[in-house]
Amino acid sequence: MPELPEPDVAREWLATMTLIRRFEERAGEMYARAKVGGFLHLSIGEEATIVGSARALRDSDYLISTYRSHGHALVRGTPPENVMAELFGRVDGCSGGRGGSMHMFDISRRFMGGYGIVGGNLPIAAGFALSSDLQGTEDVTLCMFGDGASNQGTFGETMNLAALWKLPVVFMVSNNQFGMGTALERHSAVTDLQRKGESFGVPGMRCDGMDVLDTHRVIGAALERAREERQPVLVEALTYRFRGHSMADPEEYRTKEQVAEWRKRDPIALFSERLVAERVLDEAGVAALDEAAVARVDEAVAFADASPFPAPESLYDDVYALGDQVRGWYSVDERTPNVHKGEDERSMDHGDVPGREQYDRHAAGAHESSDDGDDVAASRPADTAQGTGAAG
Amino acid sequence: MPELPEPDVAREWLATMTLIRRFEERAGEMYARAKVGGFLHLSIGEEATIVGSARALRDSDYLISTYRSHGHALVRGTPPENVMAELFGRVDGCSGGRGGSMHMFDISRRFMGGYGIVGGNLPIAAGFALSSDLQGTEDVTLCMFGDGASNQGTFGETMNLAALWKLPVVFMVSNNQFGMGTALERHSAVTDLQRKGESFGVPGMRCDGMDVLDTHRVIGAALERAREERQPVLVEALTYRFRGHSMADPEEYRTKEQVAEWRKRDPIALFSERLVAERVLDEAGVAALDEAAVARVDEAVAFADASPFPAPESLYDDVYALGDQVRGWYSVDERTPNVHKGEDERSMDHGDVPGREQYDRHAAGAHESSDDGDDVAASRPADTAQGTGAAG
Amino acid sequence: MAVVRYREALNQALREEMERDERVYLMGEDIGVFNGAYKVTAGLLEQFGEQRVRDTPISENTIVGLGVGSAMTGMRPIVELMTINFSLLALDQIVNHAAHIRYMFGGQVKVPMVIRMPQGAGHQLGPTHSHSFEALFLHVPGLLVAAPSTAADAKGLLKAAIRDDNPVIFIEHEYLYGQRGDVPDDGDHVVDFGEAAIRRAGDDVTLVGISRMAITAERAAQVLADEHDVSAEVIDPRTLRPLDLDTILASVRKTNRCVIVEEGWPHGGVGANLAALIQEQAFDHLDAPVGRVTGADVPMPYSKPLEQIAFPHEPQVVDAALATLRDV
Amino acid sequence: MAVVRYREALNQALREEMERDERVYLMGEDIGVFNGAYKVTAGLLEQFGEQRVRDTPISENTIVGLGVGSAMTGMRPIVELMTINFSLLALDQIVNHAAHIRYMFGGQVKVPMVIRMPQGAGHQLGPTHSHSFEALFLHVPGLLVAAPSTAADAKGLLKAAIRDDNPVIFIEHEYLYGQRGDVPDDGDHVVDFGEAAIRRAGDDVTLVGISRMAITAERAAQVLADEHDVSAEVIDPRTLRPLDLDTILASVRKTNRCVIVEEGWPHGGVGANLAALIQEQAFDHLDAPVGRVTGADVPMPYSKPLEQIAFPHEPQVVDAALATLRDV
Ligand SMILES: Cc1ncc(C[n+]2csc(CCOP(=O)(O)OP(=O)(O)O)c2C)c(N)n1
Ligand SMILES: Cc1ncc(C[n+]2csc(CCOP(=O)(O)OP(=O)(O)O)c2C)c(N)n1
Ligand SMILES: [Mg+2]
Ligand SMILES: [Mg+2]
Repeated sequence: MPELPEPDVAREWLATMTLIRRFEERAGEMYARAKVGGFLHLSIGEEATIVGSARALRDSDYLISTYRSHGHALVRGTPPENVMAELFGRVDGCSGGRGGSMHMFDISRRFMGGYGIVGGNLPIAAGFALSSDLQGTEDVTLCMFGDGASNQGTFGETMNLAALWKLPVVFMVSNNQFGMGTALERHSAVTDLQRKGESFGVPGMRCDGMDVLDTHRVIGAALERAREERQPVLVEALTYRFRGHSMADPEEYRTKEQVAEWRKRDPIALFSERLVAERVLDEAGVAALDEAAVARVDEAVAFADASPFPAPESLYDDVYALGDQVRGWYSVDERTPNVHKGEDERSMDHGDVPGREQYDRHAAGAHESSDDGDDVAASRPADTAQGTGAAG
Repeated sequence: MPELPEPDVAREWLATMTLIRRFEERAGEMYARAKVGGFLHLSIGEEATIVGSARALRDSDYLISTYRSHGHALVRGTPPENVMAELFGRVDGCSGGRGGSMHMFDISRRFMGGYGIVGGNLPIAAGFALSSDLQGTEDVTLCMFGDGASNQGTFGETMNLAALWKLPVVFMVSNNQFGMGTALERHSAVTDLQRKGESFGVPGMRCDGMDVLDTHRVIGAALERAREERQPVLVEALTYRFRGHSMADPEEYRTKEQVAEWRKRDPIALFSERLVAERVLDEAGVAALDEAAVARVDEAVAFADASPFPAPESLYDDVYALGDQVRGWYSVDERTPNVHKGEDERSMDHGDVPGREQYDRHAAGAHESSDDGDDVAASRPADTAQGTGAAG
Repeated sequence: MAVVRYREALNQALREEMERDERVYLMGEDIGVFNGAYKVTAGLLEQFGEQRVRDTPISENTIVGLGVGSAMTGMRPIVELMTINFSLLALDQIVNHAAHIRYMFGGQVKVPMVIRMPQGAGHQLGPTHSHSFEALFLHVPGLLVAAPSTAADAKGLLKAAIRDDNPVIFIEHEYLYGQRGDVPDDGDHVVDFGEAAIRRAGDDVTLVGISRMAITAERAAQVLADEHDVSAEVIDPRTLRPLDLDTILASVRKTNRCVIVEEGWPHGGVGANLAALIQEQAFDHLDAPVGRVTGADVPMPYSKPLEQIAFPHEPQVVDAALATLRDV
Repeated sequence: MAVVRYREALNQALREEMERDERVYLMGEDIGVFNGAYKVTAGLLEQFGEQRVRDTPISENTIVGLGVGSAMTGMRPIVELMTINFSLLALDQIVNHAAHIRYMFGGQVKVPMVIRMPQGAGHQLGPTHSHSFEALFLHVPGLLVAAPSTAADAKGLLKAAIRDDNPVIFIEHEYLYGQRGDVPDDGDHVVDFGEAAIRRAGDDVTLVGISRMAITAERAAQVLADEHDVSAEVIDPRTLRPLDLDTILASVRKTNRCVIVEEGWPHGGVGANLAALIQEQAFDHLDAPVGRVTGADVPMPYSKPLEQIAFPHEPQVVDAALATLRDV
């Protein structure tokens, strides 16, 4: 059994895991209330993989994740307010409301993003590591991905390149034993995932992803190897997601018993029991941490709700970095057709926004059963039961 | 040292290796004389990998290769006439002149093609094996690829799927130690290529790719496992190409000494020496085989040269399989723009071919220094020295 | 006739064709045990078993390639890509292999396969998950491309696609899955490719709507009639390869005005292709430039009101139609 | 001014920009030891060493992704894809990542990278190796797209691309590599994106040539002048994103006729996009439909004479130009 860190540190880990849990629960509620759209993938059950690994990083190290990344933003210090605002699609969201749940980002904390394409983040992670190398820094990149992603072509390609070029990167596969509804042994011929980099020269390690201490220890060792020896490492964290893949998941592919069994190893419960047992905290202390987390999430919701939607005038902002070759978006696309004709956009500043009516209607949250009103309903989990939902 | 097969069989193997060698040499000459266009990748030095493996196949097994596949067509029995005609771009080519050197095909002999995209043939090979499985046959697929291709995303994806679904397929990596000008250890972190499938549940074997007997033995065993146990296998054949990657390759990436060293292990010389030593053939017999090969290649050249170019009217043939949804190519593309307007094509039968003049000029082999005449020069190897060539 | 959802119509087509032809089988991510991300394949694993309803790993390029290989050797695979967004990963197998193999091997083989996938914006899925890629696929010779907008067409075109000997890109729409429509009961309800549907007859302007936008165009036509006394003819091409240009041209020769409505990006979109063809073939009949209403030239933003102004709705179509009348 | 080949002009641009900015580095298959499949990177490994001139494994999607990641973190990668044909394998990283990352992360990062690759037919490389994909890339917001046809533009546009902060798709042409042209000696010879070049002035018809077809259009213009007494204005847009539509429109408003020449497939091609824009913006100035001369709607056949009739040459351009005059 790995030793506890300093009491302050241990408490902070528990607090952060708890914050992530409470945040995710609330995000799910907000989704059910249609405050949040799109797909929503929660990390409930996987908090130890997030906190244990990220707390082994230096501030200047890069962390990159997948579409299941609210926790990764939070663990790096992105305020819950901005993460929740992103889910609400508001201008104060950590991606300006542009990315949503799957595409969180916070450059100021080197949280290098959530990515919606399974396996798409692996080459990018190697690219960060290559930058560190070329720039002569000691920074390491920690790249999260799922068991399902290990079947994607980018996996083999990236392992090979990272090993060949000795890039300072740790690949961490959160093996929650399912890629959506497909169980590990039904999607991967080799289920001992730590071995999946060996053929490409990337050695493997494994940690107990339900144990924040073990995760921290193993990832710490892997980061050390990557930093000192320039040896990329693949770490498998065995874990389990307590909730569905996304909100629209009837979970017919696994038994209630299996879920219940794993819930017994709830990483937050396990860690707080240990802290209580070793007297780092008492029961009241645990409860206080939890209350603080809930309060923080309350604030986040209030903040998000008060944050405005991005202005319609901002639709074309940041498609391009402006400079010598692109001086305004309309210099790229001067005469796009009707709805989005350059001339119109240029007059957007004067309030003449094409589709202003739609914008206002949706900004006001009015979802009549019109053409686009339907959309909201169609992606609601409740609808899944009627066979009209979607999961991604 | 593996035992020799029956004398007849041994002689046929030598004869086929020799035929491939002579064919390739002549193809190179024809390329230099601009009878052959495009890229030309020769297998000289790799004949044992071709004959040793293919002779372990049943007739109903599928063989699939890469852009370096003249030998694979020949070993399966495609007449050299049709392979050469393909290189000449003639109507009697085994792909009707449509594919060229990189895209040979002969469905009647289950030679399932040359493929120009590195790694592109791996999933297709698994698809053949899946058909065998679904159709309940005993056929196995043998899939050739190069060391460089093992870094392509399709490699890992296909290994995993083949192992997961227990497909009857043998993957054979002809490790000629270079992907174009990049040496194995500069492109692959793991250079023990037989191990490269392990992470995906595909066991590896290795053979001496300069030894037709060893290749035959190992591939035979691998095919057996695939056929009987439905266990895909990865076989590494260590080999070497004596010539450049393609005709336009100054070979600056390796030393003359290294080439000379490997030439000492010429698979044809080694095998004929053995046959002579074991009295399966005498020197005169070897010479006779060689003469027969040369004569056969002469015939192939004469045949190819006499074969007409595909008629201009055939330009749109076989873009689609005609049937209920496509009744003629113009039913798909009724009014493509000017040069290739449906109306014009429909009148092609009446000799009114757009671009007939160009066609005739090129069919006649007249390459003035016009717009398109230049092209020929630009892809000639001779030009490479002047820095205008291309290699692919 | 029965009223069924678009999703169920597709499910019926799959089921019926699998019953009809043993060579037909399905592959895709989460199509079996999970019943499909959008439930189009619901119940098929149960009926046809694991051999014919195959859950795959997340390996888009390779599962398409497996389909190509098995189509070349006597099977008739239907590959589901969970959404069209992931087809970018499979584009090499689609273009260089599925589309070109028959031609490049001199007609010795055919590649009878269907690649099904939904597309579209409106569900707040953000930049990586909201693409519309009709334009990308219609570009490629060797492919057939369908984009049904009604339940009846979804079923009839999918059956035609499965029975055809060419690789077919079958583009469904996430929004349409839940929409209901009349579908003929006939087990041989097949809708031929290359036959546009006239959704509404009219005299003043031709509206061509692609995929979901055929519905938007129809609603816009209603507004044009109700509020502007304009009679719009609405055409749904249904397939983009082959394209029934004749029906569109006949309409334009009557109305002398045309607006194309699509969800995808404007530059090099379906509308650009159609506009180019229409002005080529009916130049003298046009009283105004062919108009286009398209998605905005931006990656699709997540935020709901922003997303809603980034793809077309009725008001923009109405405006564009009226503009062709003003331009006279 | 010095006369250099297109290939050397590119080489100079790479060399000069690498000398100018330490953050610029190259990655690609066989660009180092082998000096590049088309020798564009010749000598650069020697001068800049293995860190900045990186031979990669054959992993197109991943090397583009590495470029994206390192561009996000302060470097300025130039990725060579050996040919555009292989870009299909990298399309996910190009579209969903390089092009969209800035927008989807709310402008917090930029992705300053160049993806260079040659395209084109004419060398008998057959169906998988002869693509022209300008149309595919110009479709995508977030990308810039250049397709230079002269040595001077090759150098000037590549320098602009390297200095720019956006992901740039830089399309070279296999045929053009060997062509010579005058190139300014100026180390700051930069050609701005979004400025078309008028290659030849004329009054009767506007010819727009894309990539190599700009050369073909110029030759056709000569034939039109010599043999048909027709004065053609020839425009090379040079970049397709941003597009200098103004220059094209000004010309069309003068000549009242236009023909677009491209090597790629007709449906959904560059010509379709331009034709749609031109008829939208200059409808009243057109005396004939905007004409297009394109590659044939087939995978590119290997056989030389067949290949030669499958992409445009001067006679077809001349015919198309004359047709716009006849149509009056
Ligand atoms: C390329 C691609 N294919 C498919 C999807 C749809 N999809 C989203 S998540 C997912 C499952 C991924 O499983 P895993 O990698 O194990 O991560 P987990 O969701 O379990 O965290 C799939 C198939 C996608 N987003 N991208
Ligand atoms: C996807 C793709 N990338 C790049 C190329 C260009 N190319 C052709 S052959 C080759 C080297 C392949 O090496 P290897 O797999 O070892 O096979 P070998 O040529 O040695 O037989 C390359 C890079 C290609 N044809 N396809
Ligand atoms: Mg998982
Ligand atoms: Mg090799």
